[in-house]
Formats: sequence, C-alpha cells, structure tokens
Amino acid sequence: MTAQTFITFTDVWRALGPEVVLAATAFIVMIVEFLVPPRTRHITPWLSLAGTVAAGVVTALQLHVFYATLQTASVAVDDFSNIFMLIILLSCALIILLAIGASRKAELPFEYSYMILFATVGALVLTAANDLVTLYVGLELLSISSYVLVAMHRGSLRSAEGGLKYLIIGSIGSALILYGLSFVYGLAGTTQLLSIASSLQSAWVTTPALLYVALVLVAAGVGVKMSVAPFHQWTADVYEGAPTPVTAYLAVVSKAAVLALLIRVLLTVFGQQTPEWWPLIGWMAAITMVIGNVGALAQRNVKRLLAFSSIGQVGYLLVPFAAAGVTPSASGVYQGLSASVYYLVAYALMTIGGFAVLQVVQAARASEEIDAFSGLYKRSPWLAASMLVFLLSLAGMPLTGGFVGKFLIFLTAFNDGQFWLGVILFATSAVAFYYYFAIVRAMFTRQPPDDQTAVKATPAMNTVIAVCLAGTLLLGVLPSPLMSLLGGLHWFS
Amino acid sequence: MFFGMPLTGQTVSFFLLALLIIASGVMLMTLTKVMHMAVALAGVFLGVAGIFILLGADFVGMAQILVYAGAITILMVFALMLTQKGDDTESPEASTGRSLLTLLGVVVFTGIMLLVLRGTTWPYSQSAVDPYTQPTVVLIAQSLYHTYTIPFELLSLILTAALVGSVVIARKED
Amino acid sequence: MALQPFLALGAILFAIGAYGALTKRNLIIVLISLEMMLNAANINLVAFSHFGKTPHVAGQVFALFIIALGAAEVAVGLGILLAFFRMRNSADVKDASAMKW
Amino acid sequence: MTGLAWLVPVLPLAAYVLLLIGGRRLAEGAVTSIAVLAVAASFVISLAIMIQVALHGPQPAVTFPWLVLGSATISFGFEVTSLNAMMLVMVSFVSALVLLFSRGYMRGDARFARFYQYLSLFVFAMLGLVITSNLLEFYIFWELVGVCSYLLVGFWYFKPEAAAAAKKAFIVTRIGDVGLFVGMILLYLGFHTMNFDTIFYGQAVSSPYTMAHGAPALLFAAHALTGPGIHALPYGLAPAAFVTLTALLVFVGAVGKSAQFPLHVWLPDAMEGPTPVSALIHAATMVAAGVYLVARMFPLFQASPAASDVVAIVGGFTAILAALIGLTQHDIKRVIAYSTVSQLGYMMLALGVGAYVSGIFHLMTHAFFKALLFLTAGSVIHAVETQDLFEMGGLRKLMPLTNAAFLAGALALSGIPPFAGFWSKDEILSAAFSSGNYVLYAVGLIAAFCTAFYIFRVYFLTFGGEYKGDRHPHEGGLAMTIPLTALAVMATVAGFFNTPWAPWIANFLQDRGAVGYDPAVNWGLMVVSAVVGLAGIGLAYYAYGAPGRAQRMAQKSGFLYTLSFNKFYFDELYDRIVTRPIRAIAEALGFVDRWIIDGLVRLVSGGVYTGGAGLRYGNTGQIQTYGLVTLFGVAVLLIIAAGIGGVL
Repeated sequence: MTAQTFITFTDVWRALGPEVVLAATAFIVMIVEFLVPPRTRHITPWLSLAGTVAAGVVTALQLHVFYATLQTASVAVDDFSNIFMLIILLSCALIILLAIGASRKAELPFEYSYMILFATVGALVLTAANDLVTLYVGLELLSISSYVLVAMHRGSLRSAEGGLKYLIIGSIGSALILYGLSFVYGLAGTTQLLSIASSLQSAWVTTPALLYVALVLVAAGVGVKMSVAPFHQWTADVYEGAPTPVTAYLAVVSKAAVLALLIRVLLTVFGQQTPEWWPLIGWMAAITMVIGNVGALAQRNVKRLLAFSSIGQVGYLLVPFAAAGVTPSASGVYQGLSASVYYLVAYALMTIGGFAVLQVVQAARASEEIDAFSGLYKRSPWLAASMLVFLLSLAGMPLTGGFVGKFLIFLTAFNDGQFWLGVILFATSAVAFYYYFAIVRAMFTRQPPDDQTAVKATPAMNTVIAVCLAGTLLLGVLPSPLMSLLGGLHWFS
Repeated sequence: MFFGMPLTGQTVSFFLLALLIIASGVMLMTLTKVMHMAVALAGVFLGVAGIFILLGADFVGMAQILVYAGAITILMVFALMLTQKGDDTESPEASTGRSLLTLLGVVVFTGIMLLVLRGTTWPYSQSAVDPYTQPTVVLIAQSLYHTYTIPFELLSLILTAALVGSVVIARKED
Repeated sequence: MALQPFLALGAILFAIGAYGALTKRNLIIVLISLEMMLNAANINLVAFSHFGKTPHVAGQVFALFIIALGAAEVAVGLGILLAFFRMRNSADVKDASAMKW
Repeated sequence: MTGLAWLVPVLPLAAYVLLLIGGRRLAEGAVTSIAVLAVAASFVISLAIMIQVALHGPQPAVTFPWLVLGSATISFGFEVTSLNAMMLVMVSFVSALVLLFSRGYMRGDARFARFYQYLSLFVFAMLGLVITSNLLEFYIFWELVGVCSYLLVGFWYFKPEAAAAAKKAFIVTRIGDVGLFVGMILLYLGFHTMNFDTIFYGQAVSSPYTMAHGAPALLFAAHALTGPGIHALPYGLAPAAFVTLTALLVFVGAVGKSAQFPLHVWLPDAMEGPTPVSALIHAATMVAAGVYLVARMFPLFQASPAASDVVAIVGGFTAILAALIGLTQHDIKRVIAYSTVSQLGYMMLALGVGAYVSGIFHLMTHAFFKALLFLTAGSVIHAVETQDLFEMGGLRKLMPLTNAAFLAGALALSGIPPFAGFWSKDEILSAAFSSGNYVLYAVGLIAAFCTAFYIFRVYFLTFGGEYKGDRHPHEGGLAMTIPLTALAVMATVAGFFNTPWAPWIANFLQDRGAVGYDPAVNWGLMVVSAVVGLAGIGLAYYAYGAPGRAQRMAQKSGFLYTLSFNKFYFDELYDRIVTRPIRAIAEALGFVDRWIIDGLVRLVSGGVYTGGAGLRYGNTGQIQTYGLVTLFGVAVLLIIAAGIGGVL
C-alpha cells in the first residue's frame, strides 16, 4: 500500500469551512445551554443565529473560488454546493429568527438551537458530498436531527406522533436510498461519485437492469424524503404535528438539501444514460404538481394546506431538471439549474414568510384553521398584507418572486420541448389560486372574532416577515441581480 | 453440487445462516410473545453477523454482534416489556386485508429484485481467495482515518444529536 | 461461493423488514423491522466488498457506518416512542393517528 | 411629450399609493379629488401625446433591460404608437368620468376610500397594459388588471353572489391566460425576444414606426416565415404552423379577457359588482383589453389566415349568441352585459376579417356609449334601488337627463345615424360584406336587429309608461350628471371622427401606410344597417312601447270586431312567426348558457374539488398505509426499471 496522505486541517477547512463553523457553534451552543441557568437560556438561539450567519459568510467567500474536488475529504466544493449552501444557511437563519420570534418555550424548548444546527450541518454536507458514505451520513444527520426536532414539543401528543411518523417513513426512505446505493457501490467498486461515474460506463452496457433498479430505489427514497408523489402522504401529518418553525425547516431546508442530493447523484452517477429514464422524473414531477395542488383544495387547516402546497412546489422545482435531461446538454442543464435555484430562493422566502405569519396567528388565536385568519386585515393590516404577498407569490402572481421563478421554469420546460410539463405547471397554479383565495378571503372579507385587539408580532418575527416580504417582492420586480449571479456560476467544475 | 454451487463448507454454512435469518425473520413477523420475539430478533442479527464473517468481514461481524445482537436486542426487549400493559401477549395484528396487500407488494418487490439479480451477469472475478492483503481491522482503521475521516467525524455529530435528542424528547416535563 | 446468493438473501431480508414495518402494530417491532432493512443493505455492501470488481474494504466501512447510524436511529426512535407512550399509554401504530385528513 | 408617456400610468399609481396611505383619514370629497385629478392629468397628457403622434408620428420604444437569459435579454419599457396613443386617451377619459360618477354612486359607502384606491390601481394597470412595449410586461399588467377586477367585482364581498362572481371572473379569465402565456413563451422561443417590434420586425426598429407602419403584416409574414432573424422554431414547427399556433394561443387569452364564447360566462355574473365598476372595466377598459391584444398582435394574425378566420367566426358567433340571450333578460345590468359581450364579438369579427381600423374605431365608440349605458343604468338603479326591469317604468318624466343620456346611448348602440355606434358598426358590417364573408355579414345584421330590439325593450320598460315602484326617483347630484352629459355627447358625436368623408381615425392609425383591410364606402349597406336598427326599435316599441295595448285591444275587439280583426290577426301571426321563435331561441340559448356552459365550468371545478377531498380522506393518518402506498410506488417503479433494463 502506498503512503497514506492523511487529511490536514487546511484540507478540511478549505473543503468544509461552513460545516466546521456550524458544527463548532452547535457544540458551543450545546455546552452553553447546559451550563447557563434557565433564565438566561434565551441567548442560545442568538448564538446559533450568529453561527449560521458566520457560516453563511464563509460560504459566500468561497463562491466562485473553486477548490479542486478534494478526494481525501470526499466532498466537492463547487458553485453548485455553494449556492445551495447559501440558500440553506439563509433559510436556517430566518427560521432560527422565526423560532426566536415565536418565543413560546413550551412548544419549542431551547434545545432546538443546537439540534437545528446539527440538522443544518447534515444539509450542508448533502449538498457537497462527493462520496456515497459522506452523502448517506449527511442525509442521516439531517434526518435524525429532524426527527428529534419534529418531536420536540414536549407534552404534545401531536408532536410526538408527528415525530414517530416521520421517523418510520423517513427510515424507510433512508433504507431505500441505502439499498439502492449499495448496488451502485457494488457495480462501481468505489464510493467516490466521480470514479463511480467513470466505472459505471461499462456497467450500463452489461448490467443495465440492476442500475435502473438502483436508480429507482434511490429516486424513491429521495421521493419519500422530499415528498414527491406518490411518496408524499406523510407530509401533511408530520407538518401539522411539528412546531411551526420546524415545519418551515422541513419545508425549506430539508427539501433544498435533498434536492441538491438528487440533482448531484442523478447527474454524476446516472448521468450517462439520460434519455431512457429521464421521462420518469418528468412524470413524477407532473404527478406531484397535480396531487399537491389538488390535495390542498379540501384542507381547512392552514398548516396542512401549506404542506400540500409545498408538495406541489416540489413538483415545480423538479420540472426544469426533468425537462433539461431530455435533451442533455451542459448549457441546458445549467439553465435548468438556474431556474430551479431561482425558484428555490423564492420558495424559501415565501414559505418561511407564510409560516411566520401562520405562527403569529396561531399564537394569537390558538388555532391553525383557516377561520383563525378571519379579519386579520382589521386586526393587523401589516400581517395580512404580507401574507397576501406570500400567497400570491406561491400562486405565481406577477411582480412576485414566485412568478419570475415559475416563468423561468416554464421557459425551461418549453425550451426543452416538455411543453406538457409547463402546461401542467400553469394549470395547477391556477388551481392553487382557489385554495390560497380561501385564506385571502378569510383575512380580508370575514369579520374578525369578538376579540378585536390587534395581533402583535414580536420584533424578531416582524424582521423575518419583512425580510421575506422584501425578498419576495425584489425577486419579482428585479430578477436580474440573482439571475446574473446564477448565470455566472461554475456549477460543477 | 448444491443449487449449482460446489458443496463446500462455505456453501453449507451460507445456507444454514440464510435459513436462520429468514426463519427468524418470518418468526419475528408471526410470533406474539415477547421472549420468543427476542430470540427471533437475536437470530436475525446473529445470522447476519455470521454472513459478515463468512464474507471475510470479521470486524464488521463482531460489531454487528455487539451492537445489534447485543445492545439493540436488549434495548428492544426492555422497551417491549416497558410498554407492555399487564399481560405477556402482544397487541392484536393489523387487518388481514392490508397485510395481504402488503404481502403482495413485498412479493412483487422481492420477485423483481430476484429476477433482476438473476438476470445480471457479473463481470467480476469470482475468486475464492481471500481478497484482503491485511487483516480487515487494519484496513478499516486506515480508511477510517484516511478516506472516510469526514463521515467519521460527522458520525460523532449524529451520535451526539441522537443522544441529546432522545434525552430531550423522552425526559419528563421540567 | 458466488455473489448472487448473498444479494438474494439481502433482498429477502429487506422484503421481510419492509413487511414488518408496514404491518406490525407494535411500534417497537416496527423499529426492529426498519433495522432489518438496514441490515439487508449491509449484507449487500459487505458482499460487494468481498466479491466486488476490485475487492475493497470500503463496503465494510460503509456497513460499519450503517451499524452506528442504525443504533442512533433506534435511540431516537425509542426516545420518541417513550414520549408517545407516556402521553397515549399505547405503543400501537394504530393509535398514532390523531392527525389525519 | 411622448417622453413623459410613463407619467400616464404612474399618476393613477401615485393616487393609489396616496389613498393607500391616507385614504381612511380623508373625506370623501378629498378622496375623489385625488383620484379624479390624477386620472384627469393622465388624460391631458394622453391627449397631448396623441396630438404629438398625429403631428410627428409615433416614437420608438423606451426600454431598459430587466432579465438576461443567456444570449437573450428581456427588457421592459414603454412606447407610443398611434394605436396605444388612442387607447390612452380613451381609457383615461372614460376612467376620469367613471371616477367622478362614483362620487355620487358610492356616497356613504363604508369603504369609500378603498373603492377609489382599487379603481386607481385598476386604471394604473390598464394604462400600463396599453403603453407597454413588451409582451411579458403586457402579461404582468394583464394579470394585475385581472386582480383589480377581482377586487372590484367582489367589492361588496358580503353579498355571496358578488364573492362568487369575483372568483368566477378571475378563474375563467385565467383559463384564457394559459393560452396567452403559452403563446407568449412560444413566441419568445421562436424569436428570442418579447418586444413587440422585435417580434414583428426581427430587430428593434430605431426609426419611429408604428404597428401601422407600411403593411406590417406582410413584413411580419416575411420575417416570421423566412426572415434572417428567425431561430429554429420550437418543436420543429413549420413557420406557417408556428404563426397559426401562437396566434390562436394568444387569441385564447383574448377570448377569456374579452368574454368571447365559450369563456363569456363570467361577464354577466360580474354585474354583481358596483355599477361604476361595470361601466369602467366591463365596458370600456378590461374587456377591451382582449380586443386590444388582438389589435396589438395584428401582424401575427394577419400572417395567419386560419387564425384570422377563427377570430372572425368566434367573434361573429359571440355577437349573435349574446344578442339573442340579451333579448329575454330581466335584469337591466345583465342585458347591458350581454350587449357588451355581443359588441366585443363585433370587434373580434372586425379584426378577424382584417378590418383593423373598424375594430378599433368600434372599440372606441363602444367604450363611450357602453360606459354611458352602464352609468345611466347605475343612475337608474341608484334612484329606484332595483335592477329588475319590470319594477321600473315612467322614469322619463322623473329623470329627464338620465332619460336623454340613456336614449343617446341606446341609439348609438342600435346603430342609428348619426349616433356613434352607427358609423363604427356599419364599418364592421360593410367590411364583413365586402371581404366576402356574407354569412358573417348576415349574422352581424341579425345581431344588430336584436341589439336594437333588446336595448329599446330596456328603454321602454325603464323610462316609458308609469313608474311601478314606491320610491321617489330623482336625478343624482352633479358628480353623476356631469359624466353622463359628457359621455352622452361623446356617444352622439364620436362617430364623426371617422366618417366616410372624413376618416380621421383611419388616417391617424394608418398614417404610415395601410393596415389590414379598409372597406370601401358602401352607401347601400349603410342604409340597410340603419333600417335594420330602426326595425328593431320599431318592434320593441310595438311590443313594449305602450303597456296597456293588449287589454285595450281586447276591449275594442268586442264591438269593432271587423275593424280590429286584421290587426289582431297580424298580431297573432307576428307573435307566432317572429316573436315567439326568437324568444324561444333566446330562452333556449340562455338556458344553454346558464346551465350547460356554466355547468361545465362548475363540473370541472367540482371534479377537481372532489379530487381534493378524495386526497384528503386518503390521508388516513395511518403511517403504515402511507408506507404501503410508498411500497406500491416503489414496486411500480421497479417494474418500469426492470422493463427499461430489459429483464422483464
């Protein structure tokens, strides 16, 4: 055996700067949380927030700076992972602020402030992993921390039940992914994604069936994790049971990270054989869009409604990717990625904003039903107007980020000849208007309940809502800054 | 020859172990008494450990015995007894309709997997020689501290998260 | 010995685990079934590590990771289960259905 | 002046923002002043722009880049062509008057300021839609107009019908938007641009030009079919097929917005909104946006005869269908609403047969007289507080000014010379005739007859006879009478802007060359149109002009049998041969419209909703059931995988 090159701290830092910052913060926060007296524990989330922001800065610094994929570190530091990391860290910061603003200790004990960081480290690793083992470990770090986060509301049966359901279905998903990856490892003889890609070239000829089986198993497992139909059914139950900030976390960060995993694995490992299996992704995207949006129609609970809507949004996110694969060309794929990422940013902002408003309303009215929004406009015009913008953006109204994102996705789908996906996208977002209107109507046209006092949000909460609102509108009115950033990325090289 | 394979000690032990695993697994699905289930559980995990050792992965086999056949089985048995309400018997089973549907799904799944596995021609050397140049412990240690350092470190995060998390969730109201 | 029998065993064990996870009503048995699915994948990994194109220890290391992850999953699972049991006084999957529709 | 064109939409936007911030604290008069002054200023600027365009020709677009997509750039901006200069004037004029009218109509409403706020936003969106130079920007304003319409139709949301109508209007027009959006994307993929001029000419035109510039249709056809700027068309479509496809998709959008068959179902229901809203958005502006879209994309339609035929046929069919349905309605606003649908059909018919100028001319005159009719109807409703025609009557003496205004509008709508509608409608009919579309001409003529009949039926029922209610109707205040007077004047004289001997609008729209098809003057057809209109009025007078006639006749027939026999016989015959069949057809059509087409819409939405409920109850809360579904999903995927892999 040749001389072993052991990995140095410089390597680790260059490869995993953001993760290191975040993990260190997590441990510091954990120790602080253990040591300080209960009265001062409320500072711990702020520490987490600071750590997240620091990690974000580190990530932003390595944008465009391409370190050669580090074989020893089994991670790829490229702009693909960087941009996803930035989105994840931004969302994570907003969600921590949202949790701070919710300030209901009973629902979310302070332990969340480091659990959420553990989960986010996993999410970051997922976007960068260049090795099956790293990838799977990252996935499990995200998943296991998420199970804990969902069940964290102590004394709430719903929270525990949600945690159990998420654990069971999530573990099935993990097992499917693992089972599929084991075949990938077996056929390629290595766990490095890039080496796998090269050594699978011959396997596509000799053992195509097993490779397709492996692909399908991985896709199904990923489908479970990011609630792609028909693997989506758990979503509403788990989202309902989880504390609202955690729901926002699942809806945004988990999905973003798993989407990154899906894209990287599909492109590098299975990318050789695109046209044969790529329509499958298209079909899954289509079914997901339909089921998510139709399923939301009959919901009365806003959290469940947003859960179904987020299923539909996942379908939208998959569309450019599904379309780009049909005519594989680097520029087409990058265009699709740009569209997806643009929509992902818009999705993150509008979803977190929506959940923030929901959290405020829920706290004020002790209900998550649509009726809880009755007369919100009278009780708090600011909240109602913000919610209106978030909902319009989710539905794809012009002048919001959601519209531009959908427009880009639509364009990609058409450009790649998958007009049917575009049409389904448009039709389902027309359906989406229907159920978003239910909330809008409640807010603006129903009479508020007897309790006419203004609904107050904490400053932290207002900050979250303001940031999300500004971002959503900015993305809708001035798309060029983000688009030129995305256009200038060196995705994988 | 046995199922198209030379009847060696390895083959015999494989089939014995496979029989043990599958029989224990099926028993686990059908038994209702806690102690019987514990035995079946240990049977599955020990059988898998045996398979590992048969495949030359002695360290993994040992870890399997320690973690699964030892720790997890005991933990599960404790949990079973802890959540038991009075009598020793298990709670009623799922509706037969859904069980049958599940069975159907599982059979389709297994059938296709087996078909695909059988239809796959393996291009690899099916050497009977021990492929490892060094004891597996050494090899594992080397790659843990070399190729897989990052996931290894991440694992520590997972274990911490799991430890703290389960304590946070399971502890009584404070 | 050839590779296929091991993979076949893995597939069967995976299926048994899946069946258990989807039909057993006791949550603990469900957790155990999930572990069996992971074990099935481990059999695959170790078998590939032994018979692979270039026999390599990576599969075994992967399997070790899975064992550790499985333990972590069980710990969290039991923690949540305990919390659930304490509130619902039941470890039956059927009783975990307060949220639906 | 054209450099200041951006001010035209921005002024109402400023009014919106002002009202948004301070509306609740302001008095009603102040609110009205802000909104009316802003729109009036827009009108003045528009007028100046129009004069400048008339003197110096149109100006090139002012654009700035908005979104860079690879090699292509989508830029936003505005431009002034002769078409949209005219539209700006028309829209801002009618809007200012409607805003003023609302002062009286909405007096005392708890959300008075909110109403003006929405109206200002709407005016902004509509003016933006008119002035934009870019298809995507057009679409954004198009949606904004739809949202404002939702807000305004549903303004009295506490009325369940109003809320339902608002939702229906929004959803049905969105069905059309699917077509427009897809067509827009296809055009973008074909030409790698969204700018109107670049689409039509292959490159940004630097010299002043208009769409009415030197036979653009031919230019576009040459450009689209063979031009050097052409990229590989999406899906390998042949150029001709591509042009037809995109034209039809764009037309689907126009069908939704302009309430053409079969997406017209929302407009009659939308009458639940306040009447000034109907006057503004369901007569003069929003519904006209679809016609405007077709006019703006005229080169595209000219390049595809098949698409033009579809436009003409849909327009003609809508015209006759809505006119027939209008015959039997009881609600004064619904009659006018069906009349709007029918008149929009005329405009589509005109554009479809290539009569560009006639279509736009009718768009303009229609905006005046239809806004007038809606406002007078509003005045009437305000006075008698009912919308049922059979509970009105005798208002001629009680509300003389409204009576005169309504009469002017009705005569204009019926196409009686010299009122505005005569000139424009006649141009459309003669265009249909002389372009050889005799069937469409006949359809248009019958529809014209029905139009004259139903609007005078309304007139006689409302203003003739004796008042049946128990209130004391009287004229509204000055805020209501000024707009009525102004619009009545316009409805009377607007036709002289484009008479055969002085075709000012034609010259204005075509100052750089002929666009589309301009029919030659045909005095014979003019006489026929006028006679048909008069015949419709005569029939209406006969049927509804003197309410007691039937009884009186019965009395007389007792002792003057022979004298009255012929008349009586004629009456019967007439009733059997003409009135009853028409009435039956009209009622049948109304039934089909109300229950079948509407029912289809409801069926689809109900089906989708049932699907949602099904999905909801499919979520049983049992995690193992979810797992089972997952397992089956995996199994199906595995079968597919094994199939592709060649094992199965």
